[in-house]
Amino acid sequence: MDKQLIIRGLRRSPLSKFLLWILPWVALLGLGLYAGYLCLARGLNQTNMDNRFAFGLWIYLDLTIIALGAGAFFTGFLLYILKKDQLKAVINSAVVLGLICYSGAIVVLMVDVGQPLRAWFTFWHPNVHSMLTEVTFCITCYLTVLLVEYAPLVLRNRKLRQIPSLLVFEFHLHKVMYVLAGVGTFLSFFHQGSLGGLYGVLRGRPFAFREGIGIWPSTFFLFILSAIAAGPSFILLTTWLVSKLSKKELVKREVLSLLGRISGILLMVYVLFKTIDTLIWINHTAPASGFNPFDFYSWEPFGTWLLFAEIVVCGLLPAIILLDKKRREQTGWLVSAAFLVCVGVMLNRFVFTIQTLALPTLPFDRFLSYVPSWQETATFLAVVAYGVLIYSLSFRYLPLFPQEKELRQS
Amino acid sequence: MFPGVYGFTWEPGNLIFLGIFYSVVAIILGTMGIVLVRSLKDFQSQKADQIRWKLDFEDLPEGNRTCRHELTGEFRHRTCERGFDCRECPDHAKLVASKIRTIHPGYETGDEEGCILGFDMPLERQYHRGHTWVMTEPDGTTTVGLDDFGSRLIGEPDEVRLPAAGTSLHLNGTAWHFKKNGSDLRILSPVDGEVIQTGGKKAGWYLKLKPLGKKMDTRHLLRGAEIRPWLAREMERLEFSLAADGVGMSLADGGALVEDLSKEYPSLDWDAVWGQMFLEP
Amino acid sequence: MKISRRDLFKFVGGSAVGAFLTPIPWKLIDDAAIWSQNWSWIPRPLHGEIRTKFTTCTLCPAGCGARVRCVGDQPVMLTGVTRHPVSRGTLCPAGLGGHHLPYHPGRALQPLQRVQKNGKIEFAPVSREAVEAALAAAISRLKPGTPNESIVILDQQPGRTISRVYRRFLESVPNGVYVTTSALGGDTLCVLQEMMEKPYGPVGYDLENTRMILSFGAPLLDGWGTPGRMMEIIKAQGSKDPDYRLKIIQVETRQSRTASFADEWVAINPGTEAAFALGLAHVLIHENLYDQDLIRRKAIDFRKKDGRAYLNLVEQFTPEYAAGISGIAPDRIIATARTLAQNAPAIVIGGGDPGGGPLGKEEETAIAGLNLLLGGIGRPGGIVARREVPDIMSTSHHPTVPEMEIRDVPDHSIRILILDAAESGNALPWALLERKLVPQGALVVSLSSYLTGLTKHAGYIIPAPTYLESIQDVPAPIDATTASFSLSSALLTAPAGVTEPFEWVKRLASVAGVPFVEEAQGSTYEAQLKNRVETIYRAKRGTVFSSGDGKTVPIAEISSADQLWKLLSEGGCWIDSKAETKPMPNFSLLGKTKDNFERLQVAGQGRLSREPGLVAAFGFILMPFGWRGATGNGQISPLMTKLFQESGLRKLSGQTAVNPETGRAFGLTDGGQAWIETEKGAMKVEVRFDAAVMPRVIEAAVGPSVEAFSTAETQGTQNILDLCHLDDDCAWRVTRARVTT
Amino acid sequence: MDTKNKKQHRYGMVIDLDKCTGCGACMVACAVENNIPPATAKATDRTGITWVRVYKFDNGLPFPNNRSAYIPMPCQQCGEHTPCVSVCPQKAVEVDAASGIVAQIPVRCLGCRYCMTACPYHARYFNWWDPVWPAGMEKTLNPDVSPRMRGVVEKCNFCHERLQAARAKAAAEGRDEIDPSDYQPACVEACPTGAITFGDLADPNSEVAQLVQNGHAFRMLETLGTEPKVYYRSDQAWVRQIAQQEVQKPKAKEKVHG
Repeated sequence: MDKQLIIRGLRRSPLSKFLLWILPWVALLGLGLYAGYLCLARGLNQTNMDNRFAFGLWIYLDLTIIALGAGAFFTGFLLYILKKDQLKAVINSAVVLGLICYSGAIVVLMVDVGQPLRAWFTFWHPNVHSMLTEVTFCITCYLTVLLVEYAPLVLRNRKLRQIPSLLVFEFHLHKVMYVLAGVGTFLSFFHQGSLGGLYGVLRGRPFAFREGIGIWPSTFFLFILSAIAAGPSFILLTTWLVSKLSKKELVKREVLSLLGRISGILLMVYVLFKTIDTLIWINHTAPASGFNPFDFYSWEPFGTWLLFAEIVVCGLLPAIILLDKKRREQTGWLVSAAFLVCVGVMLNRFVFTIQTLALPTLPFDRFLSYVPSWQETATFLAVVAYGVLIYSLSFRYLPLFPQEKELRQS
Repeated sequence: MFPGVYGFTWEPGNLIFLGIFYSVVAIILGTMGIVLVRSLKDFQSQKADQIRWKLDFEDLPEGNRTCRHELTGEFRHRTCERGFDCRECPDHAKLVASKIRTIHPGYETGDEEGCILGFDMPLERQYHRGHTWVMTEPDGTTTVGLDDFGSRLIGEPDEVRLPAAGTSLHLNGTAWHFKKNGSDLRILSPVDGEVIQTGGKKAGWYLKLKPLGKKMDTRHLLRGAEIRPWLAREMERLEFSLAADGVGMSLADGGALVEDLSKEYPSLDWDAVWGQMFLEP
Repeated sequence: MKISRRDLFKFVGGSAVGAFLTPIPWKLIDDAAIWSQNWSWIPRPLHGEIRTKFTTCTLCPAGCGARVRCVGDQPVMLTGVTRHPVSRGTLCPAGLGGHHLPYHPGRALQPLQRVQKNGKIEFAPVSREAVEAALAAAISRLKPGTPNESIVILDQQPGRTISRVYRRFLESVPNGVYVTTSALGGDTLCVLQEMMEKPYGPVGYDLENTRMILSFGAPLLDGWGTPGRMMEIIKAQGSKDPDYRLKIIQVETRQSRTASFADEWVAINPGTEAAFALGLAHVLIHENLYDQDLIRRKAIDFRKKDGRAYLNLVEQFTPEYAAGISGIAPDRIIATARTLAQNAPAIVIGGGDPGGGPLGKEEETAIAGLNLLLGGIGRPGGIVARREVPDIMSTSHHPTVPEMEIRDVPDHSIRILILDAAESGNALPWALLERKLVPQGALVVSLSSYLTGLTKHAGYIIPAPTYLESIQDVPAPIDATTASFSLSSALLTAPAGVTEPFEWVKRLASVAGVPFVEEAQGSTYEAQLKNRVETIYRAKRGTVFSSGDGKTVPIAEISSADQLWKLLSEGGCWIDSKAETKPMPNFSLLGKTKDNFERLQVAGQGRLSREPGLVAAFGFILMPFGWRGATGNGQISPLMTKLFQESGLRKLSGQTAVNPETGRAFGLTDGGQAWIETEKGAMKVEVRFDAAVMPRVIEAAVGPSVEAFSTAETQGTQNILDLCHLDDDCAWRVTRARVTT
Repeated sequence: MDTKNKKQHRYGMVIDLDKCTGCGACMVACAVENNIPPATAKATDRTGITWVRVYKFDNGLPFPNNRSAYIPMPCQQCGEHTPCVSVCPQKAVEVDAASGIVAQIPVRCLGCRYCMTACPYHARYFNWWDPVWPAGMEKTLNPDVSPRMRGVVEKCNFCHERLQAARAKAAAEGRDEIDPSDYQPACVEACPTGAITFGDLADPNSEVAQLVQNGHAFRMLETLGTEPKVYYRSDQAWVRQIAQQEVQKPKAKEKVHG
């Protein structure tokens, strides 16, 4: 039965081995679901968040995985709108990653809010001035788009394909993919930006507050840039990782190089703007709020090293590596650089979500630390497990890498 | 969200935001609507098989889509774009009309009658790229069977699912199914036609068809001098497929293929090989 | 008709689609929305007629007026009563939550008996009769004339009608002793009276007219005396001419609220108040800044030939000498003495912290001596005499049982101890009471409603009605300059299982077969109270404040005793007219105790000097501190979590503070855990670094534990007082301690 | 209520830090008035609910020169760039145009806590637990305020129900405007030293407006431009200084505990 579900001509490990692989992840998912249940049934007192750390691990997770998931829309954009056909090799994988990231984020958000049953109020009484409204609307719409994008992939499963109605549906769905890719791009641009805006607009948090253009603070644009820079790197990294784990060649080497190059170019642009933005913040925005920007970095362990790590070590450095053709051709350099890019974007989101809240605003306030509770951590890990499971299942039963068969035969 | 709901205002920001949102929703819903309508239409007009072949054909590696005229050496390199349906192909029509038909250099006449490269491939039959043969009977019906190459690939099938009499088959649609070792194999229909009688392996043929229109159109089928180069290419493909699984053997000069290849090499991913060879990737 | 699976699917699918066209889904969404906004288990407030009632707070002896907002008859909010003559419109945070106390989860609702179950102490229900029988049997075993076998009632709010009932009861049983504790704000006054040759009558602080207060650790701004008085003064400070503003100097090791608010904080070495006070006396005398006329005329031991005169004592305490002990620079001692003299009338107040306990008699003698030196007694802005509340005691039978402070009760002498429910608001370590009990077979009965503090150690509990549940009288607070009297009304019905102490004493008397002489004053408690009100009415002194309209009328305008009763039971307050200045008797500056000179001399060296060898070995000095009314003895509203764990504004039991440098030197971490170890035991505490703490001192809160807000404290979390060293004079202010992680 | 033809009010406070003894009466009175439940045993100063919270701060000097003062922090009722209003995704935070009061609507709050991260004054509180009163104590709830539920944010609203009551009283007596003495929040009423003065900042004759003018008044984090309507005042320079000092420097290398 299992074999009938595997795409013809692809080699997948025996079912027993596969089950053994997913077992720990299922266990982790189960634990996370229990933790999530605790949080829903008993309330958020199960977490270690508090009035000061009102956002914790989960919001960090949301921001990070949505940034990493940006590869889905951006690859779609490059493939369907800019016709970078080479990216066909990774688009399916990108869509799955995107779906995992976004659906994971939304599930966690549902646990994260105190009254999930009232979540729809945002749609009913939207406050259009709130970045969170923008995020909510865009993420929900984009998740729908991602589901629609994922559907053809599922329908191409060997068994499902046998059903004529689904086959026809998939065929036509695939034909309109460029429309969805376009809508997805539009939505993603907005919510990646809004996620940045989420913190950039916080006038009361001078560490995060940024000036900007119109209603959008600079973080709006920087988050878009960093997300689309990191997205391809994340796809590169996952593809490489899956390839290593499955011991199979999945895409042609030049696709990885292309992803690296795209990432490198965008990252360079991002680093440039981020540097400008930081300088403006140091010299203008923060002093105008009445704060000495370097005071923010006087609380150990969050010193200026964090700024350096974020912009130079995980920004400029990988950008240079990725833009260097020679280095890019060496898988070691390429993958390390992609890894640094991902770490960079994670660090950036960490700085905005956690460091912002840890810093005191009131003069008599203290610098606060926060350690997530096991329930939070388990829910977090459950999203990871969920991702691994969805990806593993997709990899096993769906045509994630169109070039795999070809590469196997050559 | 709507006028009348608490919190709704007519201020521009609100209208722009909601306007964009409704547009996005409309686009998504509209697109999905279009997809649904198109799917429904195609499904009702029974284009599923056609679409399936179209998708399968697209999925075939480029090497598997070689034009018959490349096989015969008329082109150095040419890939079929039409799903092996030469009936509407202007180039094919032109080439046939010009009668400049170069014989493939590999063609040898030393074969026994009806035996090409060790396969029993009678020349009076016409062959489909999916390893079915077609023979027009004198009574105007058409017999369809699995060619020797195909038979040897499959060996003894576990199950044969033939269409009922009266079923309309379409070119490159599903003719019948084999089941073997848990794999489900779809055999492409080589022609358009209505099933009037079904046979089986023992009968030596599988289907008897009558044309859907006035006459059976077989322009797209391989014949005569095309068979040998095609078979040679098929052998290559087979070797290639097997090589991917680590079975290195040279079938081309090994003489005839054994009767049941899958029995010979049970450890191979036969499902994939069959998929490759019967054009269902 | 054959129904295939397909048909079934179609039906279900069709129904689902069809259902969407009906109002059902919208109704469900709507209901879900409403439910998500109003969970059924969220309590709904009572609704009903809003009424305003008035009463008097009995949670501590201050007797503040309270305006009670009621829904129907249910009190839902307490606020201060504007222009109330005692509390001046103020209620303290504890008082604001007083209406929650009847519902405290840790309340005892029936007589309980302390039992040991599986090695754990528990309180099990017991019949009231059984307790009475046990007590009667114990009373019958008391041998008259053996003072080491006494029956004691501990009354922390003396002067009430029930206090008189207790005394009369004790009169009729063998070896009855009526015992009180030191009251916040009253210690110095008590000692001062003891220093008089002849009884001077009650006195109070004329805070409103004073220009300066030198306070030795008294929490002037944090619940001291009648809190409203100090608060009213602070309120008016800003509008006063800066020269006439009240100046406060706080002499305290800890930076208490009062210390940080005061004009000056004199951070004195632990337990060295006597040295500082004697140092001040030295400067006052040497610079001739004292009331020489008064001292010459009235002070009997200022100069004596035997070399044991006050002057001889003070001579020794030069500023330099006092500085060496107290840690206060000589210049500062001199400056403080001068400021005191310049800012006459000034008051010097002792008393100490509610958790840290009384200063000790010798220290208080030194402090009271300063007041005498400054000549502030009997003068406006000083310590002035007030009259007693007119009482049947003074008019008819004066009880013969002695009134004694608990520290003066001989050790190991109490056979039966009855703890009244009323609180002084101060800490009282169980160890102190334990020391006074006979070593074997003492019987302790608590009348408290709450299983906390001392009650946890009682053998029996006969819970009395709590605040707002019974009518009680409230006499003048100890710091008052005029007598006052008000009533606390029964706004709520007491639960069935509780017993009014009056009724219980009556029953006990009958079971024990002793005559209950108080019957003459009324057979019910209310009749007794009415009797007292009538006495006040008959005295025709003073004025009556009525809470309803905020007006004050002379008592002469009140038509009858019943009318006065009505006014008082509606939250009114009787206030005595100002007493005439009484001629001051002669006094002894060294106090009347035996060996007073030597005792003061020793006290002047500081408390820790008594066992000097141990200081180095321990490293830390443990100083407990508390907040009046929340020292763990009484119950506080569950809502006080706002001030404790929810804001850290006040400290819970187990929270301590050390100086950051000391802390680091001893390897402690801010916010970390540590063990405090003393000769009495060890306790795990949380340590905070606070730059305001004196190096080498660990300040430990005598507060409620976290459990005290939500549960009965039967098991009793450990209390820092259990670790404190109890001095011979029953002070527990300073203890040598080791602090380790 | 039709507010169009009525005067625009800007209710605000001036808190005299020289009079605040840090007793906490305001916090208790507030909790009683607004039906804030007692905390569960696990609650801390970071998960509790105190619509007004009294903080202690000091001059940073070592013993014995250290001095402390207390500062009550209710919602500062920002007037401009109100950080919490613009961030709420579903209009659960609104500024009442007639009174200038920033109102939180708990029944519409979904508990996302974005407003809490936005508030620099940490004046917003989340219901981490179900509100639980000891058995019987729920009878003491204030009938004018609905208890909130788990999972929503709440904060000080200057005892809005008292404003409503004052308005109702004015309406019943045929007045257009409320009598200012009818509207005093619970904390103001409870403060034993009268440290908190409450009134209409828009009325130049009001006591609060006068106090703001009289010098030595300041607001917290004024440079953020949030225009709070809660002012503080102190005659002591160090108090004014520390309350305006932006970010406290970390003290040496103290280990930070949460």
